[in-house]
Amino acid sequence: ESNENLPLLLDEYRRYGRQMIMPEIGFDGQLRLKRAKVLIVGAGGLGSPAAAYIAGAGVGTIGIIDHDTVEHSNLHRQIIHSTSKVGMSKVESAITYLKDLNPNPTYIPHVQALTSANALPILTPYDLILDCTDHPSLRYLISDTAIILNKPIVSASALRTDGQLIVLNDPPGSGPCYRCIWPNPPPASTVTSCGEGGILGPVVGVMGVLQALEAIKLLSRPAPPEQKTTSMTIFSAFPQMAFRTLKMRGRRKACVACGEPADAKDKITKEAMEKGLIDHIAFCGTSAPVGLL
Amino acid sequence: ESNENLPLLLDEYRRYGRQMIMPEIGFDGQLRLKRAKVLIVGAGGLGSPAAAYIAGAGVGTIGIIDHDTVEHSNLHRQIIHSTSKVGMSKVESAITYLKDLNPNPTYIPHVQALTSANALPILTPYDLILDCTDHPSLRYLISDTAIILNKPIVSASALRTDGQLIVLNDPPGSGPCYRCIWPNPPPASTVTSCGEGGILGPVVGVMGVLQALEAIKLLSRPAPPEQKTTSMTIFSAFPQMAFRTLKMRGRRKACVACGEPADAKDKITKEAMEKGLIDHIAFCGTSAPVGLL
Amino acid sequence: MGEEATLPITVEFSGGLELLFSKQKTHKVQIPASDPSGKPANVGFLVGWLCDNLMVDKRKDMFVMDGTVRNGILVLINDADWELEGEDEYVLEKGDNILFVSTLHGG
Amino acid sequence: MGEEATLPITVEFSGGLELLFSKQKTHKVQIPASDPSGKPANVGFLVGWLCDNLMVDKRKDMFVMDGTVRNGILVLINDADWELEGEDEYVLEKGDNILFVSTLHGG
Ligand SMILES: [Zn+2]
Ligand SMILES: [Zn+2]
Repeated sequence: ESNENLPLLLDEYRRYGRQMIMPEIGFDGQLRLKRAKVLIVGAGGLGSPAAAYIAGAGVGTIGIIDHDTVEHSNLHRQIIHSTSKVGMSKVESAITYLKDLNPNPTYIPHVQALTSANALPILTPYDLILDCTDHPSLRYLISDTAIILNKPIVSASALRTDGQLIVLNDPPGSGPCYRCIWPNPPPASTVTSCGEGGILGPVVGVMGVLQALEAIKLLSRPAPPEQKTTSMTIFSAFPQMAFRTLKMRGRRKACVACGEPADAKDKITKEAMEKGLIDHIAFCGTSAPVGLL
Repeated sequence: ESNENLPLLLDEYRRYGRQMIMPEIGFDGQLRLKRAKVLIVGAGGLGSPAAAYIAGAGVGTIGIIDHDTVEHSNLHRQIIHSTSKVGMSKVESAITYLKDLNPNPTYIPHVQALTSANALPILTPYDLILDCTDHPSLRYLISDTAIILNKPIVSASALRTDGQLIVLNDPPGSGPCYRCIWPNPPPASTVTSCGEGGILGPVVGVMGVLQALEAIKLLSRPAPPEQKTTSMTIFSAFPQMAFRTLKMRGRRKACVACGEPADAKDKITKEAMEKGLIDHIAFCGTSAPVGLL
Repeated sequence: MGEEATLPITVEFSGGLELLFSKQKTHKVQIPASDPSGKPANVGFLVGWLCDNLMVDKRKDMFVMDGTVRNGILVLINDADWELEGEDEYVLEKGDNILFVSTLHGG
Repeated sequence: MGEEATLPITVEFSGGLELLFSKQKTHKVQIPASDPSGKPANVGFLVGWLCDNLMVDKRKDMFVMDGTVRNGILVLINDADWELEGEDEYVLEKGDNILFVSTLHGG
């Protein structure tokens, strides 16, 4: 019990020493990481490396939500799972790995799909949401819920040889949301999953590691920057590896989620979400099974 | 034994399907990966993610060399090790993890330090060397040995919030070597290790994943590009995450390793290496212990 | 026909859109400096011009719908969201870089 | 003294070198257009000028040694290795970007 009075355990000083000696983190930043609660939505190609580095860095509470089980076809890129875990729920497999990497954080398993019906209660306890999902409907659902709950999102995606990353609603109340950037979903016929289109492991891996980096930066900083412009990082592995930083728009005044739509009835509110009036799957126009990959 | 006649096992089709359906890899690229032999020098912050994605992708033979053992202070960034492996050799810990991720590759442990005396025989069997080390003397040693043996190198490094990546001697015989880019080592007093300077986990992590990407691209391609310029990728995590691609020089005609020095006696030859005449530690002017981090 | 003034610009495709354009990510093109009505070429005009002159794949609805770039494609003018630059009304200048990014959803 | 012509350029530091220069990675500076002997300012002159005018940390040997940039620092002229551009003899032009990268060795 005496440990309760120490801000950091001796084991934590040993583990985090290499990052605590950096002025960008420091002792105060490490304490902020310890007090932080992160939800990782999707324990797949993005969520695997993101969870590993977030747990390694000592974020105090880490929730993971995924309804899927580990398959052989995951293992070229979902590197926190393993052959001996095939058939196990990805959440359980992930937490088994993470506890051995770092036993100090509190790990919260959510072995279920994220839906319009459960998103509000599931996201509520967390400070930051990592969108590591595989479908537009989930990306809109996470964004709408995070806007209602006033939480930032680190969102990434990958397909074949390309990746994209953007930090949304940061700081909460000022940065754009997913709908500000993409007010309307793409036609369902143009949406390709990693299962259909293919994916190179290190491509999705690099995007997941960069999500962890943005999460650690956001959670350890003393305060949000005063003037923050939103940028999107895009990555392409071929022909030459190339990253590019794009300057994105700010909030859309008439955004149905974070703004004031012309018709107030269009506003996505907590009440509308709770009453089940917001159907993200229908909005994205797909009847295909929606999964977290 | 019937499997011996099949180019790929059924398990391999399942595992690598998501990358084999991509034209950049394809069936032939997967076979080239399976036939390839990679040596990862250093099972630390760079080597951990590099090894995970290289093993996941199905590279057929993977050697790992490191003389170090797992410590708690490694685990925020060396994500293939774990708390239960503290005290174990990093090579053994890494191979235990990799075998569970993908049992198909042949893993070759080298539990020892890479030195001027053993580098030639150790590197000889491999097609590609990943430099995941932590000291200039090892970087020159790896480069000199790879030039003598005609092998390409994927070299990365990281410190604090920054990272660097370069592919050397690619294709063998034409791209620059480490000495072409850096003919002389930095003053020993200016060399900072991750232990002294600190390191953020995802910073070294992203560089290691990019090493795996460059390795997979190099090993799976049908032939080297006809005209290849050498570029160096530099990464900075703060204040805004930023990657930059720098156009580097080609081979230096008078390079003592890959070129023709003015005085032929200066040339680093296989014979000179074998006779122990090339002292990389003295060249780098340090008396500090040289380790693979 | 007399000489037509042209404008040299760079057009780039990312996120898989290059598959519709000869699998080539970067195109240096010379576009007409004015549209058929004589107005200076803007991004809206460029989008139509690309469909007619650069697109190899015939599935135009993978790129345009209802007269503009389809949902799920971001347009960047010199690496800035086109909404910061006037969207399709932005008048092109010599040397501009126009990047079309197909949004990815995989993970 | 009459007016001195100056040249606006961008100087950047990476890999930890920024610690010697007010911890600031990017500096927009106006340097004299000619060196004291009247020759147009080149990169060699710039290195000395940075030591005298921009360096805060007094450990000059972390940046220069024997009259030039020390071993282990790469110099990039508009993102190309200075050895491709004439090294310290490269004559600076308005708007040039000069990047100094300290080589990292950690892993
Ligand atoms: Zn919005
Ligand atoms: Zn050389």
